[in-house]
Parts: sequence; C-alpha cells; structure tokens
Amino acid sequence: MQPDLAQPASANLPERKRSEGFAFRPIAVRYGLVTLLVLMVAFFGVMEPSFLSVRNLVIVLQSVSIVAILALGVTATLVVGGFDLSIGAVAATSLMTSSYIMVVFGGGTVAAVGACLAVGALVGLVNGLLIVRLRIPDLLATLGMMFLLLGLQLIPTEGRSIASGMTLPDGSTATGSFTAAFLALGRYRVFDLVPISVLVMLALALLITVFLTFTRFGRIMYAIGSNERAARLAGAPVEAYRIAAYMISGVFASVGGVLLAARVGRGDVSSGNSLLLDAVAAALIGFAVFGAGKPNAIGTAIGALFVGLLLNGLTMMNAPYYAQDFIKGAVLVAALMFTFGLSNRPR
Amino acid sequence: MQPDLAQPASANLPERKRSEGFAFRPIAVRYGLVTLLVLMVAFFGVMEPSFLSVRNLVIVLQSVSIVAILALGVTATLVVGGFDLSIGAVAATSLMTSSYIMVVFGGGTVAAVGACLAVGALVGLVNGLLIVRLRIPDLLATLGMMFLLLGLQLIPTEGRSIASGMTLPDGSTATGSFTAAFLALGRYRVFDLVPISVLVMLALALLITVFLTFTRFGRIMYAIGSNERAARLAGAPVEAYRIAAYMISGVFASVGGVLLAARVGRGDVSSGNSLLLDAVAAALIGFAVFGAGKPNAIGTAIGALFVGLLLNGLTMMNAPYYAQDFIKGAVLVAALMFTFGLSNRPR
Amino acid sequence: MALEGVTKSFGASAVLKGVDLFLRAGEIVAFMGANGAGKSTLVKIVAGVHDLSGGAMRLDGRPFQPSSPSDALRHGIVVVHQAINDNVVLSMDVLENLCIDRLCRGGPVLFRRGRWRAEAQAMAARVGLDVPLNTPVSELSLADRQMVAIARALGHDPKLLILDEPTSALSDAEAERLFRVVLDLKRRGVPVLYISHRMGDIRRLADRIVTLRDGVVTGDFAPPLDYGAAVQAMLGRQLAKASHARVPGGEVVVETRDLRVSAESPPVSLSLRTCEVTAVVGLVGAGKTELAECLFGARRPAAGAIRLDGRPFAPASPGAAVAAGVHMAAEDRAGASLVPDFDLSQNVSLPFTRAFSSLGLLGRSAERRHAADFVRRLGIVAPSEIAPMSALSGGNQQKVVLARWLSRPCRLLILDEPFQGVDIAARRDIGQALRDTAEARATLVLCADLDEAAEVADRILVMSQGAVVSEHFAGSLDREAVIRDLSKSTHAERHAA
Amino acid sequence: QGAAPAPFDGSKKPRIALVRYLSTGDFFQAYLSGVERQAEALGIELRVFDSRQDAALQADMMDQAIGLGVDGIIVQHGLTESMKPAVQRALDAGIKVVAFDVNVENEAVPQVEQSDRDLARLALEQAIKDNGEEFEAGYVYVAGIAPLDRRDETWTEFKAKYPGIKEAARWGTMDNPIANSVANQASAVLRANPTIQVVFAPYDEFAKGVKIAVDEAGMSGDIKIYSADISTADIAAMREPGSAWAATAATNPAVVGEVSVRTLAMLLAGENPGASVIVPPTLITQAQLNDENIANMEELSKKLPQFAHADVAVPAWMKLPPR
Ligand SMILES: Nc1ncnc2c1ncn2[C@@H]1O[C@H](COP(=O)(O)OP(=O)(O)OP(=O)(O)O)[C@@H](O)[C@H]1O
Ligand SMILES: Nc1ncnc2c1ncn2[C@@H]1O[C@H](COP(=O)(O)OP(=O)(O)OP(=O)(O)O)[C@@H](O)[C@H]1O
Ligand SMILES: [Mg+2]
Ligand SMILES: [Mg+2]
Repeated sequence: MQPDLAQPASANLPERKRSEGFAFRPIAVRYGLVTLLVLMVAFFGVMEPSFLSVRNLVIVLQSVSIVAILALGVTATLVVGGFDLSIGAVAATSLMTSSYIMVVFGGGTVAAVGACLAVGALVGLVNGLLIVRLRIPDLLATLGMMFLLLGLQLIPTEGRSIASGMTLPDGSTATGSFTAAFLALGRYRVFDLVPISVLVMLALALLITVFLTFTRFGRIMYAIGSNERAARLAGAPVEAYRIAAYMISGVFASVGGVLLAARVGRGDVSSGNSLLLDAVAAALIGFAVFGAGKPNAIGTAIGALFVGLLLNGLTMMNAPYYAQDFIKGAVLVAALMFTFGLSNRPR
Repeated sequence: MQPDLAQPASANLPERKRSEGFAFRPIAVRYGLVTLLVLMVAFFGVMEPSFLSVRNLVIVLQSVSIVAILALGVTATLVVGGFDLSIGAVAATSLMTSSYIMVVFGGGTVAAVGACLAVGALVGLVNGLLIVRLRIPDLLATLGMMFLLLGLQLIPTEGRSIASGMTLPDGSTATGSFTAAFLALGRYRVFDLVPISVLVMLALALLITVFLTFTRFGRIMYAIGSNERAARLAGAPVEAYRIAAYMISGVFASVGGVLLAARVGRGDVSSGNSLLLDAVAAALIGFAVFGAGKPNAIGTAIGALFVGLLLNGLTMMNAPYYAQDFIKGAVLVAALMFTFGLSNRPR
Repeated sequence: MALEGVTKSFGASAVLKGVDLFLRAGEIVAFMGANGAGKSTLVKIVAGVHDLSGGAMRLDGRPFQPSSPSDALRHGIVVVHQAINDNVVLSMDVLENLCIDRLCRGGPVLFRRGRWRAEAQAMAARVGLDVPLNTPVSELSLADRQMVAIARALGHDPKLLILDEPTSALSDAEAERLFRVVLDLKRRGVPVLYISHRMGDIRRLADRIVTLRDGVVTGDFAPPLDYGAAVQAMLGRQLAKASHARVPGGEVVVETRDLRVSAESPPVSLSLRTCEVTAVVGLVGAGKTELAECLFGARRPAAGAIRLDGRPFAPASPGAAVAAGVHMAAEDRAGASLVPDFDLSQNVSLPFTRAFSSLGLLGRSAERRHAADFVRRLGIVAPSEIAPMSALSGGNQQKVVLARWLSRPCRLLILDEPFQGVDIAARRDIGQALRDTAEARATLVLCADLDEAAEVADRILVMSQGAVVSEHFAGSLDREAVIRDLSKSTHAERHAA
Repeated sequence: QGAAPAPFDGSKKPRIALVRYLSTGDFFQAYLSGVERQAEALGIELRVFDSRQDAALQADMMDQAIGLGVDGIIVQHGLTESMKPAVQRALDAGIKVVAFDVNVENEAVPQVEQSDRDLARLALEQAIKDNGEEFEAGYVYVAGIAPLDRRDETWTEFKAKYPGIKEAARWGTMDNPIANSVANQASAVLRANPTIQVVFAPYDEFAKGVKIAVDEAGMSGDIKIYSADISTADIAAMREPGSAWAATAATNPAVVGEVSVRTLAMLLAGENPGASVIVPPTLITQAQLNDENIANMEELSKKLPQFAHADVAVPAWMKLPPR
C-alpha cells in the first residue's frame, strides 16, 4: 500500500521485487471480488434494465443497510480477535424495546432511540466483561447472551408482537403508538430518494472505517487482535479496548434494531438469526475484499453490498428463494476461492 | 492430581505442596458445571416427580441425541482449531437426500443411509479442501457451504417437503415411500425403552471420545489446533488431519440428518433449522465441563445433556418457550462464569 | 530502582524467595542465573505483568507497584522480554511495531504513517535494523524481529531498561550494535538490567554482576569482576573446563550437491558424517535456517539435490523427513516447536506418538516415563513432567524442544540455534550429550554465536550470504580467521548495495 | 344449561396437554390464550409443550405428556408422519387426543381446522370482486410450510379457473424478521414488474412486508394486497391512510384455541364431536375496519360476532369463557 522505503530494496528481500513485470496474481487477489461485483452488476443490468436504475440501487442500499450496520459492528469485535454472536438478538431486542417504550409506555422518539442505544451499549458491556473479566471464550459468552436476549425480549409481552392497541398480559390495552418521527427514521427519504437508514449506514461505515484504519485506537485494536500479549506488554489497555469493541458491536446492532423497528412499524417477534448469519457473512466476505485477509470496515460494507446486489438481481429475475440461497453460497465460495486460493500468504 | 514422577524429585524440581489445605477453586472449576447439572436434576425431580422417571430420562436422551451427534462432529473441527458452520445444513441436506431417495427413486434403506453418509463425507471433504488447499478461513468456507446447501437441498423438489405421494415439479407423483427399516431407525426401541438414536449417539460419543483423547491421532489433532506450525514441523500431516476433521464433522452431521429423517418420517424443509446453534452451544459448553477449557467430546456430550435436561425440566414446569430461552441463556452464562471466571489460567 | 525482599509464587511453588536488588543510575547490572532461577519472573514483576506475592519495590525512592505493563511503561520502565514473539505484533509492519507503544500512550487521534516515518527510521537506524519499514514483521527472521523489539525499547527515553536475553537470537554484529546503544544509554545515566547466558555479552557490558539461584540472590560482584566466581555463585558449583578433541567423521549420511535454497542464492555442497558434530556459523540472515528447512522438507529448494544414505532424498514435507530419520529442532521455539496447550511430556513425544501407542491408543505412562527420563537427563527445571509449558522458564522450554528431538535415534539431527536462552552449565551438558550420542547419526548445529559452536562442534562451516565460505576444525580453530570469514557479512553487503 | 357430565362435574380436575409445533408469533400466542381461557372456564389443568418447529422434539413431548399421565392432549400443528405414531401411543395409553391443523390419520382423533383453503378462497374472491377477473398478480409463497401449501392449492385452482389472472412474479422467504426480508424482495420485484396490480400474500407477515415495499415505492394507489390471518398490528397497517392492504381472511386464533379445548372436553366427557370440527373464517376488509372504527382484535371481536365466537363444539353443558 505504501510506496515506502528510504533504502533501495535490499537484495535479500525477495518480496520487494514483485512489482517487476505484470503480476496477475496479486491483482486478482486484490480486485477479484470487486471485479466479480462489477460483472454481476453488468449481468443483471443487461438482463433486467431496471436493475441499474438509481431507484433500484437505492433499494439495494436500503435492503442491505441494516445487515451492513450489524456487520460493521461485528467487524469491530473481529478486529480485536473476538466474535459477537449476539448481534442478531440485540437487534431484535432493540426492535422490541423501542416498540415497547412507544406503544406501552407512550414514550417519545428520543426516549425510544435512547433506550435502545443504552440497551445495546449495556449488552456490549456485559459481553465485554464476561469475556475480559471472567475470561469466558467469546463465542460462548455471546452465544449465552444471544439465547438470554431472545427469551428476555419476549417476556414483557408474553411472546406477542407490539402494535398500537395491543392487549397487554394484564388485560389492559396499550395506548401509545409509534411516533411519526420514529417512523420517519424508516420511511422518510432525503430528496425523496435516499432513505435515512441508508444515510445512517453510510455514516457509520465511514465512521468505523476511519476509526479502525486511520486512528491510533484502530491500530491498537488490530494489534490486540493479532497478538494480545504483545499489545498488553507494549502498554495497551487491552481489557478496555476489548470491552469497547463489544460495546461498539452492541450499539451498532441496536441502531440496526431501531431502523428495523422504524421500517416495520411494529415490534415484530423475531429471533434475528438471519440477520446474524447475513451480517457475519458480510463481515467475513470483507476479509476477501482488496485482498485484506483481515477484518476491515470497507470490506464489510462491500461484502454486504455484494450479497444485497446479488439477492436483488436474483429476485428481479424471479429466482425462487432456495435458488437464491444456493447461488449466494456458490458465488460466495467461488469469490473466496479466487481471493484466498490465489494469495500466496505463507501459512 | 498426578502422583509425581518415577524418580525421586531431583534437586531442581521444586516440591509441590498443593495438598495442604482444601483447595476450593480447582474443584469448583472442575466440577462446577456437573454440580449445577446434578442440582438442576434434583430440583426438577422434586418439583415434578415424573421428571426422574426412566422414561422421561430416555426422552431427554432422545431429544438431545441428534443435536449431540452434530455437536460431537463439530467438536472434531474445533479440536483442530477450525469451525464448521455447515453442520445444520448438512443434516438438513441429508434429511432431504434420504427422503428423496426413498420417496422419489424408491430406493431402499441401505441406499438412503449410504447416500447420506456419502454426502456428508463429500461435503466435509469439500469444506476441508476449501480450507486447507485454498486457505479460505474456516468460518467463511463453511458459511458459504451452509448457504449453498440450504439452497441446493430444496432445488430438486422446488422447496416442497418430501412425502409419499407428493407431486414432483414435473407433475408426476412420487411412488416410493419411507421403508419400514428406515423408519425403525427413528422409532424402534431396544427393550421397548431405548431408541436407536440414543444408542447411536452413545456409540458415537464413545467413539469420538476414545479417538480424540486416547489415540495418537486425536493427540495430533489437538496439537494442530494449538499450534499448527509446530505440529507440521513435528512431522504431522496437518492438511490430511484437518480435512479428516471436516469429514468427521460432515459424516456426523449426516448421521444426525438420517436419524432426524427417520424420526420425522418425511423430508421436511424446516426441520433442522435450529440444529446449528444448539449443536454449537453444546460443543462450546463442553469447554467448561471438568474445567477442560478446550474442545472435548465428553464435555460436548454433557453440554448437550445439560441443555436437554434444562429444557425438558422447564417444559415440565410449564415455562413458556421464551422463558426457556431466557433461562437457557442465563444458566449458560452463569455456568460459564463459574467455570471460566474461577479458573486462574494465565492469559 | 530497588527491590526489597521480593517473593513470588505460582500456586504452591515459590519462585522468588526474597530478592533484594538495587540499580543505580548509569550502571549496567548483569543478572545471571541458571535456567529457571527466576530471572524472567523478576523482570515481569518489575514490568507489571505479574503481581508480587511479597516484598516491596521502590522507584526513585518512592514505593512502586505497577498495576499493568502500561503502568510500568508510564513510569519509564522499558523491557525487552525474553520471548521474542511477546515483543512484536506479527501482522503489523515494522513501522507500526516501532511506534505501537507510543500509540498506546496517547498522542493525536489520527494515525498518519508519514508522521511516524522519520522517527521510526531513526529508531531502526540506531540499532542498524535494515529492513523496509513496510515489511510485515511476520516476514522477518527471528533475529530481525528481536531487533525490532530492541529498537522500540531503545527508542524511548527509559528510566530503567531491562533486557531479558536480548541477544539469544542475534549474532555478534547485531549484538555489538546493541551494546553500543546500551553503553550510550548508560553514559546518559540510565540504569540497565541485563540478563544473558552469554559470557561474552556480560564481559563486554557488566559493571556489576548479581547472581540468582533458585529464587535467592547468591552473589553481588562489584568491579573488578570475577567471572569465574560469579558463575560459581550462580550454579552453586564449579563449572568444568570445556574442551574436547575433534572426532573425525565416519560414513557420509547426508550430502547436498549444488543445493540452492532459492533461485537467487548460491549453491551449497556439503556432506555430513556420523560421529562428527558439524556446526554452521553465520551472521543473522546468512541463510542457515533456510538450508536447514530444505533438508527437513519445510522448504522446497530451487535447485540441486540431496542424498540421504546414498539415495536421493527430496522430502515433500517435514512429515516425510521425520519418517526418513531427519529430525530438526526449529529456531523459533514458541512459533514452530512448542504446543502451548500440551504438557511437557506431550510436547516431548509429539513427533513420535506412534512409538508410544499400540493400535493407535496412546500409552500415557510410557510417555510420561520417557519424558521424566529426559527431564532428569537434561536438567529441565519443571514442577513435573506433566507441567504445562507456560510454567516453564524460557531456557527450560528450549530444553524441552531439544529433549523432543534427542529422544529418538535418527540419521540426521539438525539443531537450529539450539542454545537460545540455555544457561552455560546446561549448554555444556547438552553439548556433551550431543557428542556422546553422535555416533550413529550426522549432527548439524546452526549457530550465530561462534563460542557456542566451538563448544560443541568437531567441524565448523562458515556461511555467508547463503554460501559456505570456509571450513574449520575443532582443535585447530583459528578464531580470527573465522571472524574474518564471517565479516564478509550479509549486512556489509547489504549496506554496500 | 344441563348438568355437566364427568369429569366436568367437579369429580376430578382433568389435566390436558397442549403439544405445539409452532409457537412464535401472534397467531400462536392468541391461540394459546384461547386454549387457556377455555381450559380455565372448564376447570382444566393445562400443560403446554413448545417444540418450536422441531418435529422430532414434538414427538418426544408427546411421550413426555403421556408420561405425565394427562387425560387429554391437543396436538397443535406438526407433521403427519411424526405425529401419527406418537398420537397412536397416546391413544394406546388411554389418552384422548384432538389435532389442530395436522392430519394424524386416525379416526379416533377429531380434527380441528381453520380451513386454509377457505381462507385463501375468501381473500381471492374479494380480490376478484375488487379487481375483476383479469389482473396482473404478484404472489408471495414459500413452499414446504403446510398451511401455506394448502393456501397455495387454492391459488393454483383460482389461476386455472380465471385465466385472466396472470402471475407476473412469485417470491417469498422465511428469513426473519420476515416482514423486513419480504419487503426487500418485494422492492426488487416491484421495480422489475411495475405493472402488478394485485398481490396475494396469504400470510400476514408476507402482506406486511409487501405493504412496506409498496409504500416505499410510492405505489399504494396502484396495488392492492390480499392476505390471510390478522392481528392487532395488521389492523393498524390495514387502516393506515391509503393503505394498499385491501382485505384479509382470518379465523380468530383465540376462538380456534377455545374450540380445540371444547372438542377435547367433549371427548373426555364421552361425547362425539365428529371427525372434523371446522372453524369458519371471516373476511375482513379495509372498508369494514374503517367503517366500524376497529383498532384491535378485541374490538374486531365485538363488532364482528362471527369472529368472536364460533358456534361449534358447544353441547349444552359446555361452560364458555367469559366475554
Ligand atoms: N506461570 C507460571 N506458573 C508456574 N510456574 C512458573 C510460571 N512461570 C514461571 N514459573 C516457574 O518459575 C521458575 C522461574 O522461571 P523464570 O522464567 O523466571 O526463569 P529464568 O530465570 O528466566 O530462566 P531462563 O534462564 O530459562 O529464562 C521456573 O522454575 C518456572 O518453572
Ligand atoms: N518468511 C520470510 N520471508 C521473507 N524473507 C525471509 C523470511 N524468513 C527469512 N527471510 C530472509 O531470508 C534470509 C535468510 O534467512 P535465514 O533465516 O535462513 O537466516 P539465518 O542465517 O538462519 O539467520 P538467523 O540467524 O536469523 O536465523 C534473511 O535475509 C531473512 O531476512
Ligand atoms: Mg527467562
Ligand atoms: Mg536462523
């Protein structure tokens, strides 16, 4: 990436000489996935001209926005060498929380959104403490948290979804309703075109990219993910960073949940498991983008876009859902073969 | 733990004085989860005497058997430092394959079971090759495989469930049906008490425990999981072992699928949805059993049993499904806090 | 800095049993002790990695109790730890590694490489580290990684510098550059605690020697330094004079013909015989490790042929090499040899599980007996033969690696930097053990340090830039000539280029 | 009201179990509440077993219920193949069984049904009434889900019967949150097929998703959605100004729950409720909701008596839940 070097490349560093002649491999590795993306767009564009309309591309962005936001959050935990399985459940919990606050407590937009973000941060904090202080392995702690939240979010309504006028477990009727401002988060379109969720996604993607790639905090997080011991010995407050990563992940997931609630307009009972898998897929595909080979925010965003475009195009072409799953899997595997198989990283 | 050394401790072996005083921590770490299990059983037994009946315990075993088999398979991949996200999809594919062979092709029991095992081994092989040869990260390769299989299994029937007399996509009617022998795999009870799936689970648990713990192959797999490079430089054929681990996982998952098909008696598209997460949970809880802190087969089996007993007991006590999720998550987190938080492993 | 009655125990085993130590400004204190004496433990207490179990520490007269490594760093205590991979982040490049601790301490939020480049270059230049700043550290040799760690440590303005066996992976040229910087720091009044098993280093640097044995200080030697007495205080016994007569080689076991480890490297032709211990010395980066890897099947040579017992030998993998009777103890102990989750006995038996199993089932007691035997023979300091690796000191971990590869007969035994972190006495013993068992196999030892090589070898080959440039023999060793041959060094060439 | 026969004469507190295949979502929650209410009215002790869409577990739970020694079991959904032997085991143990929405192929087991075919028929008839016999339709469907498969049969019949109905696109997914995922798909479909006039989405989650997409595409004026099932949230969605959701056909799940318990109670009392007990569906249109100003399920029950109570399985002695 850096055209660095004060000294001329020394003779016994063979890897510095790569640039002589046209090297196909590194280019294939670096741009393979992006090329595939472009080809895919071109193909769908030819097959179905309306695919390439601005409106449709906005639709694609909108459809990936929530997954992308979750994926960006989980990327932060991947960077510090962790993994957050609870994001789907956090999003579902946040969906229920915001609905509950507005519909049952009659709360306003700010209260609803604020409570969700607080819940996300709190869950992230608890995850982080379980992992850092009690040294529960990441997967295990967040899996436990996932089950816990899946149950917890249904307890207040006894498994009912939340809508204005619903009957509460105690027999009374909920009097609140979704506020217009809250619904606007899901429905208002800037310039009558771009939904707010897309803007939120773009903003968060930019934020986390800058954070991870260009700030010293990001550097330290990568260092922790690569060699926690060395980072600790170099003076990094490893615990604090790891907890912070889980809090980022929790907050992002809760933002996803808020946008979901605003779009759906009710507190839908859902496990969020599909969100989890799609977000994880996006974050992992991100490894392959630009041959990064490690978690990175830009890659995650492109990974989410990749899946979104693919599914949108296939839906336009009337492919049934199972064929979409199949093609999604096949394209994923093929793209990864391309990227990882060609890169000759040493093992 | 171990009575020391054959030789009298040489001058530079510092003496071990552990046995002075009662050491609470190591015991809590080692037997914490098992104690919790026993307490749980006692509690449910008191609250609902029929919980402790032999029949009910057999029901628990039967209800965990399929998840446990998948979890045992995924344990093998965890041991070599990998992860197999495709197990749920493999089980579902195997369910559909066996049904398709019997119902559409009119095949026999042996053909159906054989084909499933072959599919499982093949998927494992492909996973292994993707990971080992093309160096795609484990999570990513198996996630792609998962989506691919989820779609693929639905293509032959266009998403319909497979049952005798079903209409095929080409308009004809399927003439075959589940063979009695195949259904017996799910329904026959030895001594009119123990279902075959329980026996299969116990046999596989024993097999994989012996394999991982007591054979040199298992030893080498653990070495690969702990330091792959060191294992390779100690002469281990690392690639072969890692591929083998994925094949074990694939075959176990397909056995789970066969048993599921035999129990359900139909190629049902939605069966197998929750298998992945439950199996992963069991395998991860296994880390905590006996304070192992690493993947292990006995722990996995006990982990599966733990969840099974909990859910069975809660059901008996009329807890609604969401409360079950919540309690499952809470107990999981509590158990893990206990085990990992107390162990003073260095970081 | 002063330590008063510091004690430390892990569980029931007391490692430090009341250590008193003080460091004055501008003084280099050599800290000597046999493997497992507790040196690194002490270092880690000062560095805030471990809590102390008892006693007290003072810094500038004030009580000092670092709660974490970052706390110690803030107090100006800079440490290069013994385990090299604890000092570097492999996935990051040289520049990032050089400035990571600074990033942790604060500064502008945005990380701009440009801002750090000049500084990083200065840090690298100070120790003569000569690699592009954007090279990922994972691609560096162990020695260069060590140099990165040292460069970072020296780049601070430390109040106290602690170097825990910094030269174990270095050859004389790098070590000399390190010494110059350390001496420079000393002149500026920085106290230095220097831990090494190399007498050469200690002779060069030490103002004072403190010896530690089994967790207690057994000697504090002020100038004029009596090195013999210090060694005796550290070991608790006299060290026998080491000298051996050259044993001539027997039959040829391994022969390489025009072997090129990579397309650019020169051809290497050598033959290794039974009975004889051959050492290859060369500066860091001379290509020793690469040659060894070719013989062991861990690297595919670009050209040339190897013959083993007269038959062509082209191992496709380390597994094939082990099967053919070629054993190699790799250079990177933590990365390439030890399995952290395994206990001592399991680490010893790893390549030879077949020998301890019947029908695939492992015989645990035979395995443990075997390991216990080697614990005794190599003097490994460990709670038991089933101790986890994390409970062993660095030198003792190295001995475990050696025990592994010495534990079965073989045709060719390759030891790449076998004496990293091994104390003087143990080095003698291991050298003796090597020589005693050399009869039935060819033995190849790769060392950056000439003293180590001379101690064990019958024949010494000097390697420079991938080529074997001269051959010397024990008994008639002309050190000056060897050093001259060595100094046609890679680094000299590099600078010329 | 005649004297109640044993065991409802107070001689003993009967115990029954509800063994469920599906439990997540409003329909199932409402069904459960109906079961609970009717059980309470009859003085029955109820045990609930949730197998969460795990057919094998559902069979295990049947055995668990048998082991508990209950007097009767209601099987709520499930697969014929896995439930048939399990139900037989229950019958062998002398337990009375009622099945809701699953055919266990057993004469001794009465079937409670909310006729899915009728649901689809009502909705589609309304679609034809509103749009004529010729229109371009979108269809949301996921195969392999039993009630959807049955509704799909009716859709296939209608297409054959009215050749003017053209199915322009078909989509659907069960990825949760379902409404959100279906909305994503529907957005793409509507871009590709802007001429669609009618969407048949025979499951309220599907309809909700389509409605979101239609709103986002600004096409609420051009498209009408017909669906099945209803909940409080659905009512709100249907009643939004300019909502594209024109009509839905539904049975009141709570009523179905009550009927299930009553059917079992008749069996326990030794009476014969008949081989199949059908709860008739009701068509609910947007206009109706607006005219009557209905905001939730309770008001719907009040305003549409046929929705509040199904006059099936009500022998004279049957105690009904208070309303
Ligand atoms: N985490 C631990 N748990 C138990 N014992 C430990 C632990 N760390 C070190 N020890 C023991 O403490 C003793 C001193 O170890 P230390 O690493 O300080 O030795 P050292 O003097 O640095 O030796 P070397 O020269 O080999 O580096 C050793 O006997 C070791 O077994
Ligand atoms: N993974 C790698 N990628 C690129 N270059 C490497 C790699 N490992 C080593 N080198 C370079 O190859 C050259 C030879 O390295 P080698 O490790 O064989 O030297 P050596 O003589 O064994 O030195 P050392 O004393 O460091 O072990 C060195 O210049 C080194 O920097
Ligand atoms: Mg040490
Ligand atoms: Mg080397």
